Amino acid sequence: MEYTLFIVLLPFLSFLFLGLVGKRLTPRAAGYIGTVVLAISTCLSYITAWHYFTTAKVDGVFEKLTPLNFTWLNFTEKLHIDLGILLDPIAVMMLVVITTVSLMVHLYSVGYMHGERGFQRYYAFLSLFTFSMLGLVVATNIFQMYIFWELVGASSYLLIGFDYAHPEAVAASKKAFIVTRFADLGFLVGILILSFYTGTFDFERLTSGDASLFAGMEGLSFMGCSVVSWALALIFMGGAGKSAMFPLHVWLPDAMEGPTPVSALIHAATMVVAGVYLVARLFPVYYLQAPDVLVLVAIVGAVTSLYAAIVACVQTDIKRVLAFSTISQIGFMMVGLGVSGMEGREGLGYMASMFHLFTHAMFKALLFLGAGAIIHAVHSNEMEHMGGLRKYLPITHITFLVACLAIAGIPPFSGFFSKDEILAATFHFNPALGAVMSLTAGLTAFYMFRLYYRIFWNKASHRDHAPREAPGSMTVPLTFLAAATLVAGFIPFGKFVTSDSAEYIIHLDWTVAAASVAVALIAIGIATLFYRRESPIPDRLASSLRGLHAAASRRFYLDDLYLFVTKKIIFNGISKPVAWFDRHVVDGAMNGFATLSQRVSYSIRGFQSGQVQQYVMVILLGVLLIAVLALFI
Amino acid sequence: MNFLSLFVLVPVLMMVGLFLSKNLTQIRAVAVTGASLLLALAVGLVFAYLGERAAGNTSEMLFAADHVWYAPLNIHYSVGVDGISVAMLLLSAIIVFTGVFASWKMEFLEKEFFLWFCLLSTGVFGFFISLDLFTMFMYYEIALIPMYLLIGVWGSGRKEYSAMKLTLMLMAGSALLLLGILGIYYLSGATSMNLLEIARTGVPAASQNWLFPLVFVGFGVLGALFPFHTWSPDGHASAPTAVSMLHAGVLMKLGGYGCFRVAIYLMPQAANELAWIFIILTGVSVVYGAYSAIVQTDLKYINAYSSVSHCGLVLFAILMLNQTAMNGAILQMLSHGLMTALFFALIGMIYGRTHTRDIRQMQGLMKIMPFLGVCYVIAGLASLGLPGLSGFVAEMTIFIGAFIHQDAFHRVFTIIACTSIVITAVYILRVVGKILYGPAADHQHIDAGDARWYERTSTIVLILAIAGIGLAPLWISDMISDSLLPIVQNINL
Amino acid sequence: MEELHLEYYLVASAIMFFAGVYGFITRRNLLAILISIELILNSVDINFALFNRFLFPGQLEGFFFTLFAIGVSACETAVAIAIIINIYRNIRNIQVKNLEQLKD
Amino acid sequence: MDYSNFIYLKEELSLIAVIVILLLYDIFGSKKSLNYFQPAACLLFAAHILFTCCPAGQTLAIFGNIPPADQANAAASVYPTFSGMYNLFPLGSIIKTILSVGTLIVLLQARDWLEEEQTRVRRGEFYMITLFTLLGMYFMISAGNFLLFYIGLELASVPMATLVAFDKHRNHSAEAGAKYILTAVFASGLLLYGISLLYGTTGTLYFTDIPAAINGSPLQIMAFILFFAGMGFKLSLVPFHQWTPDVYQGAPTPVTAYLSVISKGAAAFALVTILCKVFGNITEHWQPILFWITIATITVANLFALRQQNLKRFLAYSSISQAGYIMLGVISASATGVTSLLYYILVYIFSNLAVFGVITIIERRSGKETIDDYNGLYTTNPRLSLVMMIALFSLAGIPPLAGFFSKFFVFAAAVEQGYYWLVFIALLNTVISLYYYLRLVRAMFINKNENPVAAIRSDNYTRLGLLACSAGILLLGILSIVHGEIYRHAVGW
Repeated sequence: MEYTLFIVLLPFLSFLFLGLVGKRLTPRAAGYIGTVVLAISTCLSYITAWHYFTTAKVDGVFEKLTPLNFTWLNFTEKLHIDLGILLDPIAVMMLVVITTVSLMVHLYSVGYMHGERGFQRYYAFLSLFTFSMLGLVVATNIFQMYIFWELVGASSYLLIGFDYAHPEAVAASKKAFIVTRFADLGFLVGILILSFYTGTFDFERLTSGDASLFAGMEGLSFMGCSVVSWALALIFMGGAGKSAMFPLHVWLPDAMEGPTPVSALIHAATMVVAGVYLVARLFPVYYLQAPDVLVLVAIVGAVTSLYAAIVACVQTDIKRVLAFSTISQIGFMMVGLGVSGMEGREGLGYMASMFHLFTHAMFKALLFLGAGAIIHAVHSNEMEHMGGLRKYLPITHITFLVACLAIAGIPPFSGFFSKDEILAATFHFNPALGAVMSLTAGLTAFYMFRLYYRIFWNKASHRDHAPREAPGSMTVPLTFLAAATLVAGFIPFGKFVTSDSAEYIIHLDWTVAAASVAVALIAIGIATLFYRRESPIPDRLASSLRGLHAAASRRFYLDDLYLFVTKKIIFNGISKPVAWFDRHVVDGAMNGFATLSQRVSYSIRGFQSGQVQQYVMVILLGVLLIAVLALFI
Repeated sequence: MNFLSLFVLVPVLMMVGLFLSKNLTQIRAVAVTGASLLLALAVGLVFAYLGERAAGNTSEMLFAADHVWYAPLNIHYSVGVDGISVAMLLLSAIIVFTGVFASWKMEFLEKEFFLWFCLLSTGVFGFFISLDLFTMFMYYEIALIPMYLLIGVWGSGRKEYSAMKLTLMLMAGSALLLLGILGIYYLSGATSMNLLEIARTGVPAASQNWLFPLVFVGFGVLGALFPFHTWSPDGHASAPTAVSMLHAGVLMKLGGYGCFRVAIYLMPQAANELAWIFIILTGVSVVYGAYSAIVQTDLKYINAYSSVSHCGLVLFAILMLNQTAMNGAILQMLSHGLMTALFFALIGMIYGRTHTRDIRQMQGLMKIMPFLGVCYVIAGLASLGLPGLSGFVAEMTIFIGAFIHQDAFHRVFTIIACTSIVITAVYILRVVGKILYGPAADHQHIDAGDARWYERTSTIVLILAIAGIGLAPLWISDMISDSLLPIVQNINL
Repeated sequence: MEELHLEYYLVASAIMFFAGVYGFITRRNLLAILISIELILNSVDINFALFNRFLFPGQLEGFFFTLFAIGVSACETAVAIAIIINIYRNIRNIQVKNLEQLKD
Repeated sequence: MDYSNFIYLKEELSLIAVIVILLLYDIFGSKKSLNYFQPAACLLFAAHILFTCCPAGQTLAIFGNIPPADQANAAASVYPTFSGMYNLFPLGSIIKTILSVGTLIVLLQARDWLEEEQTRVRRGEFYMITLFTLLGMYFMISAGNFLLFYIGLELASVPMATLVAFDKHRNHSAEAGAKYILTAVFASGLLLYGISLLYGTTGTLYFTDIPAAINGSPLQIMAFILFFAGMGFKLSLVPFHQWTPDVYQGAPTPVTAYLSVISKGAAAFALVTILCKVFGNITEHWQPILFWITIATITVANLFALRQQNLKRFLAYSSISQAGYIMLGVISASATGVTSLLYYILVYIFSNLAVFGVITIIERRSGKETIDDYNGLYTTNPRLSLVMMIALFSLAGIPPLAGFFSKFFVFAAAVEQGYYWLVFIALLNTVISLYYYLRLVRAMFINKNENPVAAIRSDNYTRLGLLACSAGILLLGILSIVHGEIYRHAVGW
């Protein structure tokens, strides 16, 4: 299956081509080149998926295939970075997801970005991102993953800051990069620890369940936790950063300053699930070596999920709502992984999490692209500038509704199936946690429909001209993704992707399913009541819960805290004193030597008095001094 | 004649040529020819070296030649290269080449500028091919002194002050070094000043304890070792473009190379015993430089402090005393040399157009000079360690190598050094955001054009080198790594 | 009659030496200073003659040295006086305090 | 008495012949023929140098009457003649040649000054007095007895006073002359007192006989100290140095040049001869004294030099500190030490004379002699500035100029003897000295001046002198043969 190389390589070539000669091409040509190349890549990954899932099963278990692997850099005798391609169920699934969403976004962008300055550059960056993301998922070892992890971060930085004349976009891209970079520091240190003791970066060896690899770490602990837990927790920190887990999520809402298709690609479907993918990739290690870290993963996931859902309820920028919704949904996936076991039915959470990742990618991309179509039509992100759009944007409206229903967890839309499995696994793990997640699911339904109603129903705001439906290049992806959202739930996902690579038959847990559907319906009902028409209830509610509302609007002051830490503590509290210290103390000392010599030089000028008698006197005293020293000491 | 000596001879011939040339065209012709020749030589050397190694030549130094020079003191003119010197020669040749193009448009005294420039190159190349302590030291000083005039005459800002400070601090360092070298030679009882010979005889352990700090600090001053780095911000800020490039790109590497070739190689016991002191200093350097860079407003100061941080990492890695970390150190020298040269080249070009280096007065340059803007972003990304560019390779090798030590002390400092990757991102992105992005405000800037062909040549060559190392690091990393073996063995004896 | 020991002479020559030094340092007139210097030189001459006479009576080295030293000191004085005359011509004064223009 | 002994006085006799010829020429030459006096004098003196240093003459002088059995020994050691009064040794011939070459350069540089109205009539005197002092130095160097030594010393210093006061109508010249003669006589008084004590305790004045009688008694140490004070005066070591700046400033510049290099070089060599040959038994007594004197000399001189404005005064302090470095060679008192000492003197002569040559010509043509007057000199007089710069760099010890090598060798010699602290302090002082040398470089190359010294066309004599100096500075280091040749003769000495 060596041809999988081209899945990864083609976008890179497209990046190089567009990056180097893009300026000479017309925007249209550049867009087509990017899209066509990606289409080839997508086809290849579909072929790969078909090929893999039909042939790679040995004894009921999907094998890990490594069609390509070569040494890229040697560190020590044991440690070396390889670059290669590892195919296993999750990797193949990710290939499909990424290429699909990316292709949709490429296609969509032809219409959405039409006439933008730097169109060619935009496509170059998209290709770069796709390349990095694909490289990340097929990584054969943790360091290759880290390499592409960083590349993904950089291309995300470039894409968020695509409109570089726009200060908010620049600030957002910077924030995104630095926050994730900070998380990556944890990832890096985690890799350092893990690789030092296990002597390998290789995923296959790490996840083979071979306990002897970890023998070196046994008994070592630091601050009360075992070293392996530290390593895995730090690696998870990297994942949490990319996946916008609380409290490292602050960059994602701001990242909405980027072009909307970019948000769909990066901040909904692909990059943000990299953290989930990372945990899933190392799942056997987590499960076998540090179950305590898995609990941490679950808790972080739950907290994030709830927090983001609450904040999403009060946002007024539609992309922000979607951003928080993304954070919340990724929280679900993390919880799924955190509560999962390894073997057989225990592995429900893992399977569900991956399933949710898959379905979420489709419907969240759909939501973002839909939001893009809306913004394209009304030239604003704010809900108050919308309302009553259903008449003007029929296709967008229908597809958006499909996505909303999916994310709210209404059967038979795909979100229902995946989310329900996560809830089931969570209840199985810990009912309290399950309750929290159910509540979150309810909130999800509420804020999504709040969004839906305020965009498409409610009172129309004043407009100069009637909004128009988006062109075909934009509606085709919408339709395609809506269709995918409709059918994805019926894919027998457990056949393909499970924690132990063996087949898993999905059984719906009807109690959980019924409860969650009920909760979702109630939430939708409330949203309908509040927002279908203009209603005083939300405002009244907001004023009665003023504190909570204000806090939620300010995202519980987390951003302010970050701002305080960076501006006040790091910038003013550390950097400025350090710079001052350098100029005045360290450099001052160096200058001090010079000044001192000058001073001494001036202070002894009197000795050279010009009097010959004094000179003789000095000679004589010199002789006496030497004599005293030589004879008596 | 040994062909390594050509590395010294070519710059000398260039000087003669420059001396004879009559107008700007001839000066440029001589400079470009010479620099290209050097680059070709360096590339040829890489292939020749790899070929020899592939053919199974395992001697420590290849292409070695030895002539007695001052017999009474056993001073030889002896040259030879291993993988490390080959790498450094390649770096120097690239930077000299690009430096010539970066100084295409001098405003006055072109001939003298290139004369000094060539003298500096002579010193640099000579240093890297030398195996004899004396010639090594001689070339070291030859490389230092032209800086004074290059900065003093062609610089900007507080150039006299900076040039003087730089020269005096570096000379103070080299004073320590001289004592160290003499001490090493006489105390080792070796019969020549040849490095390999002295390494074989060994320096008595008791003497190592005071010689090691002398040599390490001596070279460390040039390697921007905290707290002896303060010449660097002022010096770089005042220096003309090509000089900043050459200085930060190659000259500062002399420090690192020397630390490792003389201090560590010849005095392994002391290195083992005293490394902790310098690990603290360099560890501080790494973070301290990065934090200082955050609040600077002058582009060159930012880059200078960033160099303090990155060069700190070089010395830090050297002190880890294992093969991986040292390999990382050499890679970091290469990588830092290339990208900091790129930075200084770009800063010079931007300054030439905007006439300011204050980041508060620039905005939206990406629109006005897209080529330079893109290159600046690439340099920035390389500097913050983006995979695919050279910085990543070097830093990762260093961190992996540093992590080999198991005790808490090394671990803590390794992690402290790791944090620099975040701080680096902060200051790089700050600058990029401030000067390149945003709307173009200043009308004077808007009229400035993009890069000219010679500027493009210079930046593209550097970017190619950075990406070359970043994308395919294996050959160079292995080349260096093999050559480190004897040194590491010497340490672990 | 008690014999005069070497020490007596040596003390006398030392006193002479220091008298010369004292004179050199305290006199204000260049000529007086020159005379003081002659005292110093002469004390040395005495020393040579003494050592030769008392300690190494068989030799002539010390005496010869004395003779040569006297000759040389005459030359020195001659040159010094020539210079002093020159100074006098220039500034009509030979006070040593006028020789303080070159300093610092 | 065997008159054939006189053949050993070949150098002295040839010099006397030159003096006599010049004397006769000056007295009896017609007015017209006297126009050629200077070229003739220079040529004659050059012939003298050739004669003394040509191999044939050398061989004749050394081997003329030595029995074949002793010849092998004699090539490298001392051969006493005139019953030990006069020592014949190759090293002496070398230093004499070195001093003569220096004197020739001084004569070349003095020519312009001597053509002046007031000095023109007395130029014959200048030549003869100068050559007489040189003759004195010859005797001082070759002396094997304190009497001859003393006479040589006085012959070298008393006429010097008349040279210092040569500008009869300049107050400063007279003042300097008076100061010089007064302190010189006082110092020779001390020296004589020392010699007398030495005679009193040993009973002999022959260098060969004294060591047997040296036992380190307090009186002998006192004798040594007094003697050393006298020599310290000639060498202008701290604290016997205070006459130096005043005299250097007041004296005519060529005389200052002569005083600062030739007279100092002869004294240094004579000192080391006596220290090794006469006081060789009590090394442990005089080495600590020299140690502290050296430190004091270098440091104090540097501190004073830092803020000098007058160039000649500045050079006076610089030459005091250079004397300190010469002392490093003296204190080592080994073969390498003496070699480095001689080599140092040689290089110092070339470097310092180059500086003085430039100063002389500029002072003569523009009357300017402070550092600030040199601002912007490069714009008008590039060649003079370049010569000045390489000379200053050579003095500061910057490679690849000869000064670097000579400094390195004296340091090496001192380190060989274990004087680490001494070398350390000396090295730190090189940094300070670099600062003040760079001040002058800065003035010439960097500082701007509205009204720089006008372009100067120097006469051919000066040019020749400067050319010789530059060639010496540039080549002496690289051509190791000079050093090797000195060493060969110094080994057995």
